Amino acid sequence: MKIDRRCFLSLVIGGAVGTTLTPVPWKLTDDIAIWTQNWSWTPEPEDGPSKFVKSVCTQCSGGCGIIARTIGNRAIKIEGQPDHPVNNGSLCPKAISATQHLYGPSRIQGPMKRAGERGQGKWEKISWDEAISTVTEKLAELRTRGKPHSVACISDTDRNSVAYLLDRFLRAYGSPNFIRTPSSADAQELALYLSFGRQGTIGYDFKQSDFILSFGCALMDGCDAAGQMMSAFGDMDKKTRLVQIEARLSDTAAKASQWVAAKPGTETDLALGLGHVMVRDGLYDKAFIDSHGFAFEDREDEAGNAYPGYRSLVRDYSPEKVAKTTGLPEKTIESLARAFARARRPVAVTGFSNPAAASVNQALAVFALNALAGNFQKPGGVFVIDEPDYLSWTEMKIDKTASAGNQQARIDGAGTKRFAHTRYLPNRLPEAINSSQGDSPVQALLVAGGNPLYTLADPQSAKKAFEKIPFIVSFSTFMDETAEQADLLLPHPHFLECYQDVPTPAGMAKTVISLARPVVKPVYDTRHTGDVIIETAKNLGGFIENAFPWKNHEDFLKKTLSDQWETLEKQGYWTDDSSRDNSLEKLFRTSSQRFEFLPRAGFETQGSENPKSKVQTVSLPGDVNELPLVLVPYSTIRISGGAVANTPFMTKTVDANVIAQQDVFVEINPETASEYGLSQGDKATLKTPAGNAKVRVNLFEGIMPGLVAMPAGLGRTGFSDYIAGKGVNVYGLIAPAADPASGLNAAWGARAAIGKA
Amino acid sequence: MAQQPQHTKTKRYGMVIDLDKCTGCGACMVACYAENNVPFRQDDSDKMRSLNWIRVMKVDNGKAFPDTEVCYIPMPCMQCDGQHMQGHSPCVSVCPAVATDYDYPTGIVSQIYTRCFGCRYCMAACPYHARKFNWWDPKWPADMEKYLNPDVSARMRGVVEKCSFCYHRYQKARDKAYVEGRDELHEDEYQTACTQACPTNAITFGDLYNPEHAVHSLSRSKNAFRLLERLNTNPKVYYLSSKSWVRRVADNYLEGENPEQVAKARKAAATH
Amino acid sequence: MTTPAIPEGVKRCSTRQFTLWLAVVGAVLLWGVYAMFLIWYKGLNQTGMNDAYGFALWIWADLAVIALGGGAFFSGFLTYIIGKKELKSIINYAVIIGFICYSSALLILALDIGQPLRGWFIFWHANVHSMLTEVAFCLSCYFAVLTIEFIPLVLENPKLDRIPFLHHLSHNMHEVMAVFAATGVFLSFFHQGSLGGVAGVLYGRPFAFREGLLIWPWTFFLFTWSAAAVGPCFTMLVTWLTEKITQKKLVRPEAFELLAKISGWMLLTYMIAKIADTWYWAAVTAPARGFSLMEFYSNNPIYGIWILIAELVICGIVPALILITPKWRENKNLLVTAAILAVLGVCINRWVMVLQVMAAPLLPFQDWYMYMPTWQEVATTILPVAYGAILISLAYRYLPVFPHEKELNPGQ
Amino acid sequence: MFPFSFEWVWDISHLVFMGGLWYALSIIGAGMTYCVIKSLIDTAADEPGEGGHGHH
Repeated sequence: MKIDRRCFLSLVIGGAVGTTLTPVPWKLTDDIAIWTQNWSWTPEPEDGPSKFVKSVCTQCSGGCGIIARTIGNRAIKIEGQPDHPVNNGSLCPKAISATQHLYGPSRIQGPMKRAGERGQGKWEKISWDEAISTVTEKLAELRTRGKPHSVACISDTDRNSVAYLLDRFLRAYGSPNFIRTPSSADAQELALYLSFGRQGTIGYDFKQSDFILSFGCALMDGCDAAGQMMSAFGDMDKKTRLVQIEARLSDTAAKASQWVAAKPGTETDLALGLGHVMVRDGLYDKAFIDSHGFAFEDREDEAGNAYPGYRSLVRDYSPEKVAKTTGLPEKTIESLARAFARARRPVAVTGFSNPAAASVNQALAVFALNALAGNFQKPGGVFVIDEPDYLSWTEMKIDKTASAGNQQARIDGAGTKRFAHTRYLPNRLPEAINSSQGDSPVQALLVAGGNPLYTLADPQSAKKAFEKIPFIVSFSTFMDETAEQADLLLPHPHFLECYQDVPTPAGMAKTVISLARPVVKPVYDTRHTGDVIIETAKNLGGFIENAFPWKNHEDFLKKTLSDQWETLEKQGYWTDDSSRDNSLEKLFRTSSQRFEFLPRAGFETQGSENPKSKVQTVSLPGDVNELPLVLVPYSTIRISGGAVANTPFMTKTVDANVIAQQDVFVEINPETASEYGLSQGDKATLKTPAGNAKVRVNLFEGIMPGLVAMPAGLGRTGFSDYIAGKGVNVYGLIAPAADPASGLNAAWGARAAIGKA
Repeated sequence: MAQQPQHTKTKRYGMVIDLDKCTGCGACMVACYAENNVPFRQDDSDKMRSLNWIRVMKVDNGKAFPDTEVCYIPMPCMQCDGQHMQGHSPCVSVCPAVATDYDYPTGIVSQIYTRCFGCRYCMAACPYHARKFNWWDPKWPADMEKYLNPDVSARMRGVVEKCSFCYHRYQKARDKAYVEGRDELHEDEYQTACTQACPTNAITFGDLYNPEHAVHSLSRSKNAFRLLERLNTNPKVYYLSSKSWVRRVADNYLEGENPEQVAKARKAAATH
Repeated sequence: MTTPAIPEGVKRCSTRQFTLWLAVVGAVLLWGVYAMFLIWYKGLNQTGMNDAYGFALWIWADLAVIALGGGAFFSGFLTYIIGKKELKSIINYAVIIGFICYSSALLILALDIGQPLRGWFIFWHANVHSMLTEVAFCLSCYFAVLTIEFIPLVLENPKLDRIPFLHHLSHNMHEVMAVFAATGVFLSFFHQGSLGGVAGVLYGRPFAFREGLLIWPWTFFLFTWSAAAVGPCFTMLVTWLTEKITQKKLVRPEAFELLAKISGWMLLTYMIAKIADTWYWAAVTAPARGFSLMEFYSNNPIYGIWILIAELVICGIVPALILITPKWRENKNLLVTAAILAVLGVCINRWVMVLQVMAAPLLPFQDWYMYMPTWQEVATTILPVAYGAILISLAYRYLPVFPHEKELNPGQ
Repeated sequence: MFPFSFEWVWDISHLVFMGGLWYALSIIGAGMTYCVIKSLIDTAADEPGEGGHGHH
């Protein structure tokens, strides 16, 4: 049969009609729809019985109790631990999204050594044996060359077991250079030491206080005490007053009963001004000052030198004068002072903000307000928590090389005559290295916790300094900015994979030790930094080996926490509720055995100069005409400003007028914006003495005219593409300025100019 | 649409959010992402294409410095009861394929992802923008698939999703109660992930019909209101605020209208 | 077999010229097809739509082509049911235009849904309360009717007509066409209406929401009415354009005259109803929800209140008046102007009822939502135009579309 | 669409809506079936005569 067009046509049409009448097309249609419902690239998580493990979040120093939900060996979700004394179930977004970091692309998946140039991002996988022997060899070599003190170690804490092991290791090895990364705790701890004579943290009984006067604290804007504070705020009744002193309407200010918009950098003046009113009107706890106060009145020392007291100091801070400095109405200052004085359980709070914003002087001025209110060791008041005492092992024997090394001056200058009471001056480290002739004073740097190349005040010069260090080891869990510049990566497990003790977080009014526990088995080939230190010590042999008689970190921790271990294993935390002494008798360990309004120890640091009745405040460098605005960093709880960057979830919560694509927005008052011809969303160039940045503009009525506010925590290069490259690091735009009293960085902002790009 | 319930007592699960307590921290959003396997993207800054079952809106009173005030308004799916309180919620009535439904026993508006074919009519119908479309295939980089919650299925590209009041938690609680031979759930047995995560306890969740549940009295308090009440969507998410300007931005008012009076008139009309 | 493919007695351009024309339009078509596959392969992220604009350019295009395709059902109604013989001259073309419009609408719908492979769920799991379900059912059924109305014409191609079965089929289908046409009118009435209902029932969207009769909001009736009024205008417009391009008279003037007259009166009555509806909405419906009329238009950064004036007056009342006035509509230029305005008016109406509904903020702290279509959306929206041009060219060349062409062009 | 799918409820709205739909589908179906069958018969009737290609 000839197949012609007609035949072909009828064949096709007939075939089509015929097929439609069979179930085939219908079945196929159904199958295709079912296929779209089961796409293989849409994951189907495995089910199983859920377990809930109590632990603690260690992503910042806040120490919030968590409960991790697991299924098999998978960590599913982090929730707050309702009975935990720190946070009572409250968590910040970072803690809740911790599983994203656990399984995320920013993890370092095993030990590696650098394969290309520094910072090039080329790595070669190595074994743990090779990794540890590389470290051992390097350290042994420096020791044989008699340079153990050229080894420095940077950590984000000096309080937990890893920090203790590191410090012990350095001392046994022969280096005084244990350095803690900068944080807002630095000035607080120093001020605490100066006025109370105690090493520890200051705690506020937020829950019971009826008047919280916060000097710019980012209480609910992502400071490390956010868990505590949000939990307390949740329980607060409407009668409790929260007063926020800040130039920007932060979330804390927005929730406060009163927002006091003082100019930034004038908090110390305001605290002294409030003190002025209280002293002038006699609104202070005379009994407390009589029995426990020192330098409230003018005094003379044994040699007959006269020193002014607090009363004289604040005389100069009349509301009229302070009104000018702070830009607040006199009335506000007067009424604020009175309201504070009249509250039954007031606390004045400082710290808890960007690392530099609270100088030692500010802390001392705020402590003085608490002293005037006589609220120490009282419910709703201020408490002093000592450094953890559980980490006290017998002194070890060290060899001559070690003791010679230990006697060398610290590279960062802390503890020298000039900064006698400052323990760590991380921000001076880059300068010390950059200004040295010839070899870097640091020959080997161990970075265990913290992310100095991001958190140091001047990241550019820190990076330059790091380039001069021949050997950098990073113990980071994540490919952070510091790990990127390291030679050797010895990744520490994620906190959901290992044991870690967490001592009392700053702000807590009682001692709380928490224990992070392995919620899941390690996902990657990581090793606990504590284990690595112990193993390295063993490899080095001799006295160093003998100083570490423990099998590993877990063994060390169990033995260290022997009494508390069981409680910690069971409920995840331990408190001293029953055993604490709240009397004032033994509270003050200054040489006067009293609370020192104007600490003697503090004045000694300033040499022979007789402190005038004027407190030094940090002024910003730069020409006012050229740089008419002021750039201030701000914290937000949705952007992690610290060592560990945002999880993708956190960034997802950030509004489009804070980050859009890769751009960060700076907040400007509409009035200021119109002066510079800027409107909402405009691209602009921000200029400060430290550098330039491309930003976009968000007009916000809630910020003081003349200011430019930028969120901290952006401008990262490390971690993963989910955060790297977004925005700029605001601290890169603010040149550090040393607090004359302590040497700590106290640059709370920078002069700036902004123009349309 | 489903039929009226027969055996169990009808519940009306709802939420009361105290805006005076909300600090805008975003914990509710993150807890929701984690609980409900909400995907994320490298650039999630296009908020109109970013998957969120609960969004926290930042609103200000429009006054100049330093009289500015800011309020955060968390917006989950409002689980509307619809006009005449009969489950005729704006979205359910328009879905052509019954991919979203009003569950009469709980009052929860469901979404069946495998049924939805992505016409987005429900999104057009929802005045709260509570419904979100999967513009992309979800992607969990590195080992992130490991944290996915098996109680909630991952969604594929091309379908609409929204807050379910953590319905899977309700199912679990109900199953547990059933095994234990109970008819009723305790208030704390079924709580949404956002309620549980809110660090300041600004969110309260429970059965609005049950006088023993906190939401019952909270939703009837003087400061309680709902968003866009005048549209007659009858949301089950209530808000509390002591500030009158907040109340005013929660709905639309003509010049000269006063939110309290409008609310009073509405209530009077409803009782007749 | 030397039967010519071109109908007997009419003159058509050379094959070369025709191929060239097809190539040009085909290129545009291919561009659209490429965009179409991109969208199917990569998903709707290829568009400019977002969660505020669940409906956007495509749905507008959909509503607009269906309104314009309304010429088919209304002419069919007039021809087969009312028995207006004058329209025989144009009914074939009206059907072809309708067929193009409806097939395009279906194609766009297949693009617009996020899971096209599950599109049939709308039938299988139908929610009868949804206006969209009604749209889908009536749309696909009516498309079947249009196809049935189109088939006999296709079968009249000289080559096909030689096949006895097809010849008979064509004849038999002609015989019962009135039944099909009546069903089509019934279906059209509902789907045109339910397309209006799609927006009108959105009681969460005060800009779109309208009260109504039983389950049908007023927009239901307004959409049907406006489609009936403007559909014939579009048919006339395309016919006029075809006449201009082919430089021939194709349709008897009586057909034009009658369609214009009916269209005019329909449009005028529609405008009266539409204005009444707008007034009631602005005075009663919206204020009850806290919105004043100007609020909907003053926060609008692009067109403000002008879009309302353009829709109601410039593209509504004006063309209606032109078309009902015999003297004016006899003037071909004025007639065409009126048709263009009316077509624009209905397009604006559909635009407003889709895009402005999405854009208008609901909470006082929200802003007007913005949307910008991507090239993929634009290309796929132009695709039906190219496809329509090709289909019309083929139909005109190979099918006896205009029964009076020979008589009107005796010289050729 | 069919009474056996679980969304189906025997209520007035389903009956009216689906009634309308099936009514329309039946007319279309029946109409087309009629045309096809009639044409087949007509064609068969033509066969013996052969060459019946003429127009009516």
